[in-house]
Amino acid sequence: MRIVCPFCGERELGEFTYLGDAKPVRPAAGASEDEVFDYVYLRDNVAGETSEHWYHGGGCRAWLKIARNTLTHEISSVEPAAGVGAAKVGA
Amino acid sequence: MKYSIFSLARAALSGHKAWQRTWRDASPKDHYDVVIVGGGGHGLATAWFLASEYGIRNVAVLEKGWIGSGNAGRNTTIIRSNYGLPGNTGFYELSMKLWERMEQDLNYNTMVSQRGVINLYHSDAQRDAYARRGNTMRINGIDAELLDLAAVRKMMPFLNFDNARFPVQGGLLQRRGGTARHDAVVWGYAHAASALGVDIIQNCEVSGFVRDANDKVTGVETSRGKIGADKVGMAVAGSSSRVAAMAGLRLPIESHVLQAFVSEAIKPVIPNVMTFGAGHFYVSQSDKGGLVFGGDIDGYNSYAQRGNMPVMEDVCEGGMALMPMIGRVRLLRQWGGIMDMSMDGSPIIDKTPVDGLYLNAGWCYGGFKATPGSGFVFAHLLARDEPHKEAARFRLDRFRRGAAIDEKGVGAQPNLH
Amino acid sequence: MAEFSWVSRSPLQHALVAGAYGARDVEPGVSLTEVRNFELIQIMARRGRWADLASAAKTRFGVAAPDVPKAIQSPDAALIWSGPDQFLVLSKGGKHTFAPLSQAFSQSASLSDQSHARALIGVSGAKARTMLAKLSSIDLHPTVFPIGAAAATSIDHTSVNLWRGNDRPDGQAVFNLLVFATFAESLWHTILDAAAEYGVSIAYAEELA
Amino acid sequence: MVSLAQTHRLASGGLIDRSAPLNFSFDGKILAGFQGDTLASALIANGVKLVGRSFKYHRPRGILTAGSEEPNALVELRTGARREPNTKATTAELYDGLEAASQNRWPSLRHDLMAVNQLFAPIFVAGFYYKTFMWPAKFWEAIYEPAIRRAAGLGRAAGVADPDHYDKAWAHCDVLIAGSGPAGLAAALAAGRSGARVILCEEDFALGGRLLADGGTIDRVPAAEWIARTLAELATLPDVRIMSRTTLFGVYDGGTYGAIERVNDHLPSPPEHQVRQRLWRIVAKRSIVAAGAIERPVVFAGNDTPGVMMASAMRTYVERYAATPARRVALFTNNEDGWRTAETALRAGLQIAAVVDARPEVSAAHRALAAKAGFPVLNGSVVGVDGGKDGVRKIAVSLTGGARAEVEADGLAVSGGWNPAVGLTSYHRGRPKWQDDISAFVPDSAPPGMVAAGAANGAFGLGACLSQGFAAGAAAAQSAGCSGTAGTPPVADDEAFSLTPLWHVAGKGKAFVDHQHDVTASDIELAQREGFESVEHLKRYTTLGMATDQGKTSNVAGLAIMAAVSGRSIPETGTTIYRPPYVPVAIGAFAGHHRDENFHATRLTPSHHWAAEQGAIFVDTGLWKRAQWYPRAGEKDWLESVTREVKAVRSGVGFCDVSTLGKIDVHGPDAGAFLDRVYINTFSNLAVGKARYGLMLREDGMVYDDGTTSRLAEDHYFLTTTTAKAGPVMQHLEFCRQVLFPELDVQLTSVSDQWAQFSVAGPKTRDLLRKIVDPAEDLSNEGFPFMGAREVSLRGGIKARLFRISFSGEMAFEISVPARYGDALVRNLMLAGKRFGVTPYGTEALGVMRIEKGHVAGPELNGTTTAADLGLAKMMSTKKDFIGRAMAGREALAAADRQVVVGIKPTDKMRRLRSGAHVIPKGEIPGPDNDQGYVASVCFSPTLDQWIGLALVERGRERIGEIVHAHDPLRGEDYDVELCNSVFYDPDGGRQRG
Repeated sequence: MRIVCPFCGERELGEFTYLGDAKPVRPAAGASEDEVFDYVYLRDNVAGETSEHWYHGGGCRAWLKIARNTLTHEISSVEPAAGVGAAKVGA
Repeated sequence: MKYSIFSLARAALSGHKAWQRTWRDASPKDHYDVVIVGGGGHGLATAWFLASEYGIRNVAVLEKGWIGSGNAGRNTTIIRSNYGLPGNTGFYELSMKLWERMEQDLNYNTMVSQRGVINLYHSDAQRDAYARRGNTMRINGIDAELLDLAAVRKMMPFLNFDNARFPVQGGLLQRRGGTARHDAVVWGYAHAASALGVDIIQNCEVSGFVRDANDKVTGVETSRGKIGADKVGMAVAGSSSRVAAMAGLRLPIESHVLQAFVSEAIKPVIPNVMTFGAGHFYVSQSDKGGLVFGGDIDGYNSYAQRGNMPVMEDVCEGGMALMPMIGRVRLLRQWGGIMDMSMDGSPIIDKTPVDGLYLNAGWCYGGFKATPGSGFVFAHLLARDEPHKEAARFRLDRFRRGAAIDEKGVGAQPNLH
Repeated sequence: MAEFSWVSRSPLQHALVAGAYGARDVEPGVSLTEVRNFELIQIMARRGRWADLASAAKTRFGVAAPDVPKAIQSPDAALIWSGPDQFLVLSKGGKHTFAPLSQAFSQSASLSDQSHARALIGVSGAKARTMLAKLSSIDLHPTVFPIGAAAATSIDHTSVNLWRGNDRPDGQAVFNLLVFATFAESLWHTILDAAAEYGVSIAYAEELA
Repeated sequence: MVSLAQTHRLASGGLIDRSAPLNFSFDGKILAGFQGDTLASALIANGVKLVGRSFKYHRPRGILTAGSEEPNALVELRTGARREPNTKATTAELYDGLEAASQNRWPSLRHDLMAVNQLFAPIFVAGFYYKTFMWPAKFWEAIYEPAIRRAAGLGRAAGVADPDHYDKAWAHCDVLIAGSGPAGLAAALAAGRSGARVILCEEDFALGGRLLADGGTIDRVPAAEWIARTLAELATLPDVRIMSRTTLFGVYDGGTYGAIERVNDHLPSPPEHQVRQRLWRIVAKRSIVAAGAIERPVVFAGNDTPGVMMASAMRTYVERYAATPARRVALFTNNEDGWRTAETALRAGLQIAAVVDARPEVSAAHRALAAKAGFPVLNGSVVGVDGGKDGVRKIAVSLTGGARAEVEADGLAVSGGWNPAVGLTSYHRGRPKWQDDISAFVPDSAPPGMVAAGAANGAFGLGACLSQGFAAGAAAAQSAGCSGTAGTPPVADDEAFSLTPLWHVAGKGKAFVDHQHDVTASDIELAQREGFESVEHLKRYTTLGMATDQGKTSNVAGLAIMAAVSGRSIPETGTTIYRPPYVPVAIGAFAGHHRDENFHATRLTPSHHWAAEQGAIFVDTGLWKRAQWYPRAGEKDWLESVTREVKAVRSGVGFCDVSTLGKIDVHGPDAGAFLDRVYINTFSNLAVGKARYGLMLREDGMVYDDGTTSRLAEDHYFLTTTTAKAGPVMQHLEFCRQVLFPELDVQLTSVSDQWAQFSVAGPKTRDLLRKIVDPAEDLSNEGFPFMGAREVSLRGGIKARLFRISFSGEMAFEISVPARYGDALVRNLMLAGKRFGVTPYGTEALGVMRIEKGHVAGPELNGTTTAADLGLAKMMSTKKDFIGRAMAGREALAAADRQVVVGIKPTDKMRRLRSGAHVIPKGEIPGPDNDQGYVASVCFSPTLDQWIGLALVERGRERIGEIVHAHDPLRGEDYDVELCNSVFYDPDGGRQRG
């Protein structure tokens, strides 16, 4: 697999680490145990197009949100996580 | 026809024209007491135990392709019961005991070979962790031995003892562990279950669940029509989330790709099953002579049934680091299976919140060794509506309760289990 | 009371043996040069402060701060992109040490001194690309990785910063590698193994290439 | 050099170098060949027919093919540690001194006693073993299986470490081409002229593919000349790279391809500093599979007799190697192409016994050829072969209409048509599609970016190969973004190709489908009868196509026979899934450099070389080498050294390199708020100049990591992690920063390698440090209290950071200096501490002191313990959200009977403890129901003069003082231990605060 890092360009799979489904959002402070349980444990586990967190740890150390097809491994989009490039926020 | 050397010799006289189908080619009936979705090892074993142990013979096993086409026929054929945590230890030993009588139970030679499984250790910390685990095994009546370096060297003189990055220090040995011929397990259960009246229906893909007014599952929609059932059991490793979603369920499972490899056949060099403790590599040698080996999952969600080169290289690096004698042995085939990785690395065998629907899932990459045990306890659950005592911790609500069975201690991240 | 001497020791001091290595019957195809005793400061822009940082950098270095994978040469430093919102300042001879740079960027960035965290190796020679192809998954073809191109990448599963410096006078490309200090000796041996078949000449230098 | 007669070598011709004669040996017999031979061609030139024995029946086998599809002619190549089993003689390049031996026979190839298996052949049908060997149960491992294992397998591996080296490399291109036949070369021309970066891989050592044997006319010149011209032109293109001896074996995601280059396999051993083979990872924008096609056999009785050979292979041996597999050749074909072998044989002056053509019509031209040359053309099929280990003697033919004929011949060339090499195009689980006019599967749904061209795409004519290859090359270059012009394509005429499908000729005797695995046509029928109807079941039940040739000659024939038996069409029957690698690849090549000491990288601490000078024993901790202890002369074992080190620290002063801890700069205005969210305790209220112990959880509520974090400035914290978790924690914190809390203004940088950090511990620590620290610095308890952290100046002018923290429980500081001064620091500590008896200590002493002090470490932080289990529940803030907070409250994690950390000591003070023992209530028989915990960490405590430990025990903290049983059946030990407070040493902490 090759991933086009939005910062580094196309790189090989070995530079990246997979975390998992990017759809679940961490509940806000004070959320119920049930909500957090859902976030931590339950997965859609989609066979097809899915959105995932990957880490370019072997490169620029950016966390990325990647749309990828789990049936074909084809990647349709790669974008930085919300907090990457924060230096240009509001600029 | 009963299988034996005598029937084989008799058949030879007539040019083997007398042999019949190993299992009946059944067409679906309108209704069964139990429908098992999934014609892999677990599904077929469940059917056989339902018929043989619980007297429930009006059973169908539905398989979307050909039986054994999933992980049952893609694994590295290892059997063992060397687990360390309550829940796993007893269950896998139950399974091991069933392996030990399988061939006689089924009248089918599944080549269960108790050649020993050794987990090598390379540090004091690893030794201590294995000591803890081995003692758990012994306390549960399971055989385990902690070998020191000299004993390992004697048993496997071909390992790299002299210039290894992480020298072997010893190993945890379970002599009763070993291998079995994976396809034969599928065919053996199919053969035996079919003989007891179980319908094995291939090319029959489940597309939905039939629900009654109370939302109870009363059957399945399939590519071969609607099939009614009092109870439906899911044993669809690699498709657990997809099938569960048809019933509106989300599971604590992610599906990952695990690669496996086999080398060209060579004369026997590896006597047992070995796990490298300083890298991702485990190996045994098949009776045919191929080195059957594997390592870690690729690490990303996948239903593609194929992996990528980094893991392939990682596995071979582990192999070469452990035993540089395999350098000139050639890798012959590489393939991938879909592993339903649960959030704690241990399986789920339980009723689901949907009445009439039962779940057997989340085997990670340990499903093969569990085959008979899984079938046994799942049959128990389906027959009695309560978990078998050796599966009592494999409940679906354990994640919510905080009662995870996490052998690796890595938490709710499936690709680390 | 005797004063203590504080001799700086490169992480490659033990492993690096200047001279020839590997195949001897050929003109050395790879030349390896370790540069010792440099200053290396990591500068990470704070939230919303890239513009401030860029302007402070312009003031300080006379060149633009890199915000794409490039190494930008100022008269007395190299600014090497190291990730989104961040770059490394590589210099010699105390021109850009941690304290004054901290002052210069106090409003716009967080700084970490990495001077001792890395070893710096220059790779050149007719077989440099061929040898690096064994270590790096990056495409180093001249059209893809021209002078000034930089990459945050990995060698042997270890993070490195790799950039292309100015060509040698003989026209040979020069690739610079910043490797982690604690991995340096191990990586050095890996590089030597990869290069041995081409013949290697090894040296160290006090000056940046 | 001894001149040896090559009885089956033509006097002239071929692409061998007659000026470079070579000697080699087969089964000990010295034979001769030439540079440019393969082992197979040289064996043929020497008249050798019997080369191997089959897997199951040990039938004598010869050479069937001339390529990597060879199922029969497998040898053990080389000797000793370099012995390579199962090497295909058909691809092994001959070199001077080559040694090869036949395999899977005993005692010799000619007299193989294992051939007795043939007597049992009626029983040894497909799957026979599933039906027997079940009783008595114990006999399987003891008797049956060992016998089966010994009989199975093929060649013998060396059994000792591979002495050769391998490496791996990356390559990048626009257009990757597999195969250097007409299609591949044309593709390279078009792509290269268009300006593309091109890589062409050819598994052979010579370029040209089938042109090397079959010749032809291209652009009105002979093929050989066209090849030379083409290569010359390609050499002028700057970015065209031709890699011979390189097989493209797999295709992976994102246009990544695997290739194996046999760099030095054509030499007895690799030259110094060179590798044997190199694994290539090739990244290509587009790829063209021009890998040709494989001629397929016809299955008939006796088709495995040595001397039966694929027709195209026979041409290859005659034309390319000037070696004659037979002197009187019979040809059996069902297609036009097969006839070329007759033409070749005639040209080479061989006799043609007969051509057996299964088609209803034979062209007038061929009839004229037969008439002119004087051999019969028989309409019909071969039904039997009379012969044995010395080769073919006679063949039996069933003529159309039912009559039979016999033909005397010493060789039989067979052509059943051609199968495109669809492997590479099918590795992404795409299934090839059936093409009726050639009766073969052709590529379909290839991986993204890949196309097939030429014979690999079902285009068998030379003209079609060239035009398809050229068009594919031009198109690939275009779609890869190259804008140059491809110029004029090479042209040639197409030969006629007419074929009547023929898979299996019924007859008496074994007819082999998969030669190597001894799978016969009747095995396939049996599998069908027993319900193994899916092709995948067929493969698994009979082992069809699973041998080292990966079914290249057998798969399609097998499923065609199956289709016939089941009454389905071939496309309905379908193919099995194609699996990489395309050819078997040495495992060593996949490992490359990463073996032995280079398996993984090694990390060295700043004091490593100093410690080595001291004779330290090192231990592997992750990738690190750490000093475990420093033995001194006269010490009899590690325990004595470690005990000395501990005592020295507790009574004087010692130091230990702790640089391996992960170190992270946490910068920014929101650094404190950030840490509050990742630690269970609060850091935003930590004063500048202070350190605090912190505990992190995973989101599931379990303890993740711990460490000390100091506040060095208002907006700068210096965070430390455990050695083991340095990398994962950095990744986790970046996740928190970039994904979970993007609103925070915080920056993270690993500074693990920037700082050399040493723990200096013991009552004389201050005395020592005062020697080395600038006298102006106040190190008194008031001036630098416990948990203080700040920068200080050292004598001699450098700056250091001091942290007054203690893992040992002693008065201690951690001192850190920029890493290049680490070596100097350790030497200066020795100098400064000389008069105080300063003692370097290793990780063992460190571990002893932390157990004495009751600090938890790796064995307790094992990923399944909660803060409460570790006795750290009070650290959990109730005033803020933090990672893991919600899940930590779940019922099972709050259960009263959880196993918690507690101290243990043996009731017998002389008794040694061992980690991994289990805790059972005293007086009870151990069992799953009373297994209450386990011993996690133990040490001999010099301070208490006995072994002590930390254990995780159910309700442990409520049971202090209880005597329990330590049960260790693995090591045959059982003894009583007392549960006690986990802090064995200085429980109120006076020493570390002093």
